[in-house]
Amino acid sequence: MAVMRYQQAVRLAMTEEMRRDPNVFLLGEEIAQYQGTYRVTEGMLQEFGERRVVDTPISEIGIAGMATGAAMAGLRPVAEFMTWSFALSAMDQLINHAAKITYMSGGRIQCPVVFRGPAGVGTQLSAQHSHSLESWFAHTPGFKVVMPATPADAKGLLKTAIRDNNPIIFMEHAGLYGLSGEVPDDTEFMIPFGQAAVRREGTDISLVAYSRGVQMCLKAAEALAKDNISAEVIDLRTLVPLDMATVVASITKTHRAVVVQEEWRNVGFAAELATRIYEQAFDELDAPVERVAGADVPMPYAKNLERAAIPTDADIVAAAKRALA
Amino acid sequence: MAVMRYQQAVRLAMTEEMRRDPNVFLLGEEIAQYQGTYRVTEGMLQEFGERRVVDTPISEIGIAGMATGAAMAGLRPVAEFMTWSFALSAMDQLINHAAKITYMSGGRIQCPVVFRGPAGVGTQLSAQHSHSLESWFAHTPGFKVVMPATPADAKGLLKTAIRDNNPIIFMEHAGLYGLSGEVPDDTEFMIPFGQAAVRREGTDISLVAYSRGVQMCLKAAEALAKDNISAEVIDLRTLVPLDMATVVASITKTHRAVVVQEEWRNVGFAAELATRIYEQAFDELDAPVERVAGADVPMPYAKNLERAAIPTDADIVAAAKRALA
Amino acid sequence: MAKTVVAPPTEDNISRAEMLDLYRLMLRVRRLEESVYRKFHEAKIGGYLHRYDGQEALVAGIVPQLQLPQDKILCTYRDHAHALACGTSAREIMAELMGRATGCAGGKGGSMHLIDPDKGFLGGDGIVGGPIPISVGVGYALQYTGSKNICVCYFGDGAMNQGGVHEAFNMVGLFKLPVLYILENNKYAMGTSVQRSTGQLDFVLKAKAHGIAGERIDGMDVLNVRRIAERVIKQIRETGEPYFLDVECYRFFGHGIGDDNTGGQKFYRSEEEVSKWRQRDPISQILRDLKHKGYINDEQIEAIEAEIKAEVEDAIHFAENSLEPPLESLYENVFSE
Amino acid sequence: MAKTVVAPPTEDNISRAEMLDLYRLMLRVRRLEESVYRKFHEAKIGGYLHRYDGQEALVAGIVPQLQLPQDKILCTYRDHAHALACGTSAREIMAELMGRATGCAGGKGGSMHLIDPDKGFLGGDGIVGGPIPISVGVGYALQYTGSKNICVCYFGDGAMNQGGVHEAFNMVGLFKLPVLYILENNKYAMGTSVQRSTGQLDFVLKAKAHGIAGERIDGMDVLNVRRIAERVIKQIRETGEPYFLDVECYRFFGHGIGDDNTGGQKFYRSEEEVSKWRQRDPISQILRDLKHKGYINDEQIEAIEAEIKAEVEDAIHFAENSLEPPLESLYENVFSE
Ligand SMILES: Cc1ncc(C[n+]2csc(CCOP(=O)(O)OP(=O)(O)O)c2C)c(N)n1
Ligand SMILES: Cc1ncc(C[n+]2csc(CCOP(=O)(O)OP(=O)(O)O)c2C)c(N)n1
Ligand SMILES: [Mg+2]
Ligand SMILES: [Mg+2]
Repeated sequence: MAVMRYQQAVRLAMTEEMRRDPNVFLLGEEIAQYQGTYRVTEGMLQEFGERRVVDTPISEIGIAGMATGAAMAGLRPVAEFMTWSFALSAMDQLINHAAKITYMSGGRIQCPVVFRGPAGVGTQLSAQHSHSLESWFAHTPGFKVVMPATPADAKGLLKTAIRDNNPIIFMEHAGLYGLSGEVPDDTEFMIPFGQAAVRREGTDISLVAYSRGVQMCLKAAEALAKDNISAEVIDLRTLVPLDMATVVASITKTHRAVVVQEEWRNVGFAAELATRIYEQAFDELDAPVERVAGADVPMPYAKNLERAAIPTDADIVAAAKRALA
Repeated sequence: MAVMRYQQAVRLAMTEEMRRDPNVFLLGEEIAQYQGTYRVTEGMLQEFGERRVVDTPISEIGIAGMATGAAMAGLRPVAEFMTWSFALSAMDQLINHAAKITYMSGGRIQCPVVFRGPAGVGTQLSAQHSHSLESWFAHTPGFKVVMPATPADAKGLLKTAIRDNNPIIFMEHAGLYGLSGEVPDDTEFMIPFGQAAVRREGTDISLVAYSRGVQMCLKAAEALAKDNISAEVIDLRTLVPLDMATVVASITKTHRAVVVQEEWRNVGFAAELATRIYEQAFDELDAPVERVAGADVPMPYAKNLERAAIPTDADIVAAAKRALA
Repeated sequence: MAKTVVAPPTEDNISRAEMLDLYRLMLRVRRLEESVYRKFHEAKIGGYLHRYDGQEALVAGIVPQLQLPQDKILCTYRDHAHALACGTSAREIMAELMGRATGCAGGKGGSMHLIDPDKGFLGGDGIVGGPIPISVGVGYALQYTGSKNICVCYFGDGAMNQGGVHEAFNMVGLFKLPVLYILENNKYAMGTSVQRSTGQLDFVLKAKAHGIAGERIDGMDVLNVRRIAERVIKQIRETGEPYFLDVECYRFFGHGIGDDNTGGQKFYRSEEEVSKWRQRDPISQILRDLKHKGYINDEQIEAIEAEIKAEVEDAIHFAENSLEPPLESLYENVFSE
Repeated sequence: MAKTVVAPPTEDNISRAEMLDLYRLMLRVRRLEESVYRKFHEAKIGGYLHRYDGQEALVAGIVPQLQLPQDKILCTYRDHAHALACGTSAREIMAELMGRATGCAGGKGGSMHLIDPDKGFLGGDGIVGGPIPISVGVGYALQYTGSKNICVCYFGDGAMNQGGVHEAFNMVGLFKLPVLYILENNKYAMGTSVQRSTGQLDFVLKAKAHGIAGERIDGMDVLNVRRIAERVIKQIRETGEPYFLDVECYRFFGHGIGDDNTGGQKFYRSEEEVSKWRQRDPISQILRDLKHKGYINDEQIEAIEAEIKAEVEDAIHFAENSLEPPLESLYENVFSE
């Protein structure tokens, strides 16, 4: 085990997979010579050369198409969006091409491509640079949607993603890049998709989240513990496929749930999660599922407004207390 | 009152508004000389001329940008997407520009633009031509999302949209274009946003839908009536703003609900609707909300598979019976 | 607009057998296309449906020269001809159009999404301009693996106005990838003539602006297309660099089944214009050449017609007697294993 | 790459007052920019932050010639200079950068989204290439209403690789709209030089490929920019047709606050290159001219510096003493009434 930052764990996963499989290559804006906007790909050009670490023009449609086409032709591209906000320009290639080619071809074409990059909010990047869009991608059949919450998961899930034969939406959280944690050295350390992790056991209420939301839930659970409330924290890890079994098992024990999502509340992933909980565990619930989510506004720049637009651990604590009231 | 088709009602709304307000103009692919792919704009070039009915190249980014820019500069554009599927190419302009400029400018810029066109499924157009994407747009703050289910509503809601000072997502259903109904002649006939319509009264269960889903619910209600089940059918009309008061009032009476959506089930609008019902009427519910939605697959071409992927009135009947079991 | 260089009638270094092959392939395309509207009106085919009549030389003059399946082909929704030329059987094509399990995409794709990767055919695409960004990746993969193979990417004049096409052109020009772009310049995008869709009509200049060399050629004469393609394909294999052909052609029918030579068309092109172009029908032209050279007689013509008629009828029979995909397959192929 | 036409030192028909105005405006931009990193490091400013140092001639040579607010301006996230040139006060700019209610966007926009519609300034845009599609509509509105006004749309060399730019150029070329495009060609998009981002380096050709005429000009000499802009603006007003200027310039600092002349930059440009360009600093150049003509003396120079220093300090004081937007305003302005 080595202790490293989330951002380093992402790099380690790519580096290991590129050493293992010569068909894996990287492409994106500023990932090679500039060493990555968030330094995620630092040193990779030096190790793997220009052919396998490809700087592209600022052409998100082209990047998405290049990655998809290369995957269709047998390579295993890992494409970086400098931030997921810029993927908005590439939606047609992502949705109509990457996500559908396997189905449209009746399974005759595989498309093993990973689209990755930072998402998330919190540093005053304002309205156009604060998307994560996981709700959109989870809505679209054909993608697996992966959102790691810890350094170890960043490594283990990304390795699984790179070896998967399908288009993967891999969303890192810029606000987690600096988070340190233990990461297995094992080059075969892989975390399977569709298996949620119970990050903290508890008996009174289930807090269900993913990505940075998990870290907020852990903080909230600490705070709740001081009030003698025992919260269980579930990290979904992948939104598609979704491990409802772990969620339902937890709620069968706690009978109460808070679902957490950073992005806009309306028609967000948390609504799907809540709905599935009702569909699969209605009789277990002693209170309505509480939903904690971002404000339905374009992200404001001003620090105080931004803070008000983003859910916090205090919001989760309050929601848990409502559910237990 | 004149009897006309849904598609004609859309045209009538545009025609009346263009006669009334010289700042209203149309743009899109094949809308002028070709008279519209679905003939929605038939005759409009002849009445209003090239300046106000503008044929564009096949440039969805350009169309969205042109409409948004013209609205920012004081006109009231109505832009057609030949089908909503093609709006995927224009997401950055729609989401990062049209939907956000008012907020980002602290309210100093208005953006009165209508994006309209056919959406929906059902005629074997296969995977790339079968989107409606209302769940995405409803997820994004800054848009009002309008989905008429009848000819009269097509007229009344579109007129309201054109006079609204905000970006409007106006989704017609290609499968409804041929539907006939009475449409008020009144050139001031406008249907306010955020007011659902009770299309049929009932006491046993609430069927909540929009767009073509409403027509399916009405058929389902007929069938249920034969089994002595009295279904209330609610047409949401606008997803943003959403009239939950009418929905909750209905459920307070019926204590059971089916929510209906044609598009992909996962993280779709129906999940939001179900979640809000639980949040606002948990104690009124005698059974879990039943969700009827499209299959989570890229739309297959084969007729039998396509049929299996799309929800039907029979599915609604079955869902209602489950809720009442 | 750049003036098309109509090639002088050079003596092509082409054998009788090759000429007959070109004729046969173009005729197979034509006869297959002629059957599909009929089947649509019988409600055996659904969705959108786009015919290639008039443009046959663009596939016949190019695809047979490729090294399939190592070379790769991408094209638009107007893709029946491309599939046939790549070697997909008429049976699999027709079955796909009818949404049968035996179709080349198992019935899941339909007319706009014919595909046959085993033949190097990476498929049609329903999105205008959609295949061009994909071609960057296909070209990159060919270069990455050090092969001398090329990607041929077809698209329409209307697609030149899609942003993704320009992003992709620039990347292909910058990375110097082995892609041959074939602009199927039939002068119209649905009802919009090129004069009404572009601010500047020289499409070759648009490619050059991104660093891709190219030329405009006549695409109604299959021998001309074949000759130029031969040179250009060789050049791409040698240099690894992209090339762009703006190929002048014409579609004899409406845009698609919804614009079936009736209403719509009247608004955007005249009967005269259509019949003028029909006089340059690529199939009649090569037939005339074949006759002129004494390479074919009436009996042989009839024999070829009969053979193709049988092929098309067999395909229809096969498709109509094939099963629909099983309902359980609805959720299959969303993901690969 | 197209060779830049460095204009011969013609005698500009320009008065002392006008020259002083150009100097003052450029210096105001420079001094304001110099203050913002400081404020960022004091945690008074957040988010992304991009300076215009070195590129001042591109706004000073153009914006003062416009008829604001009837003419309209669009630009990128590198927008402080544009706001100032349009007449937005330093106070409102600084307050916006600090996220205060008194900012030109009420604190909701921030550095990348300065805006001032009352001054004709339709705002900065955080999306590379984003303003160009918008310019089609602004240009169309100006034409629609029969005005003789124009839209000036600024963007970077990196934006030339965005598909939306090409869609928009084509539409503007086709519809012939009164838009002046200013390519702020500072040679780099973040760390990517133009040589590494485009398949073909003549940007004017890229505009021409869509039917927009243009030329490449030197943008380090404000008098040169001013002279060419004068002619071009007049021409657009008269003809109603678009024009494209590829303006050569250089940014003296890193791309933004995250590339603050330290780590990142070393990977993509040399100290020598930067210092070579700094010798052509547009502010030093005009100051030299002013001195040369005897239009300014040391005392006056100091007075101007003092005046600008006071303006910037006042702006900072104003901003720091302004209130944050009230929390209740979070949900305001999602929609207009
Ligand atoms: C992005 C997108 N916009 C619009 C359409 C609708 N559409 C289908 S084909 C077509 C015309 C394309 O013309 P062209 O590229 O010239 O090809 P052709 O049909 O002439 O072969 C249009 C507008 C689409 N499929 N995709
Ligand atoms: C669509 C999009 N992709 C990527 C980015 C990230 N980004 C911001 S500025 C920039 C470089 C732009 O360079 P250029 O257009 O030359 O403008 P300059 O910064 O030199 O003024 C990049 C890649 C973005 N904002 N938008
Ligand atoms: Mg065409
Ligand atoms: Mg630049």
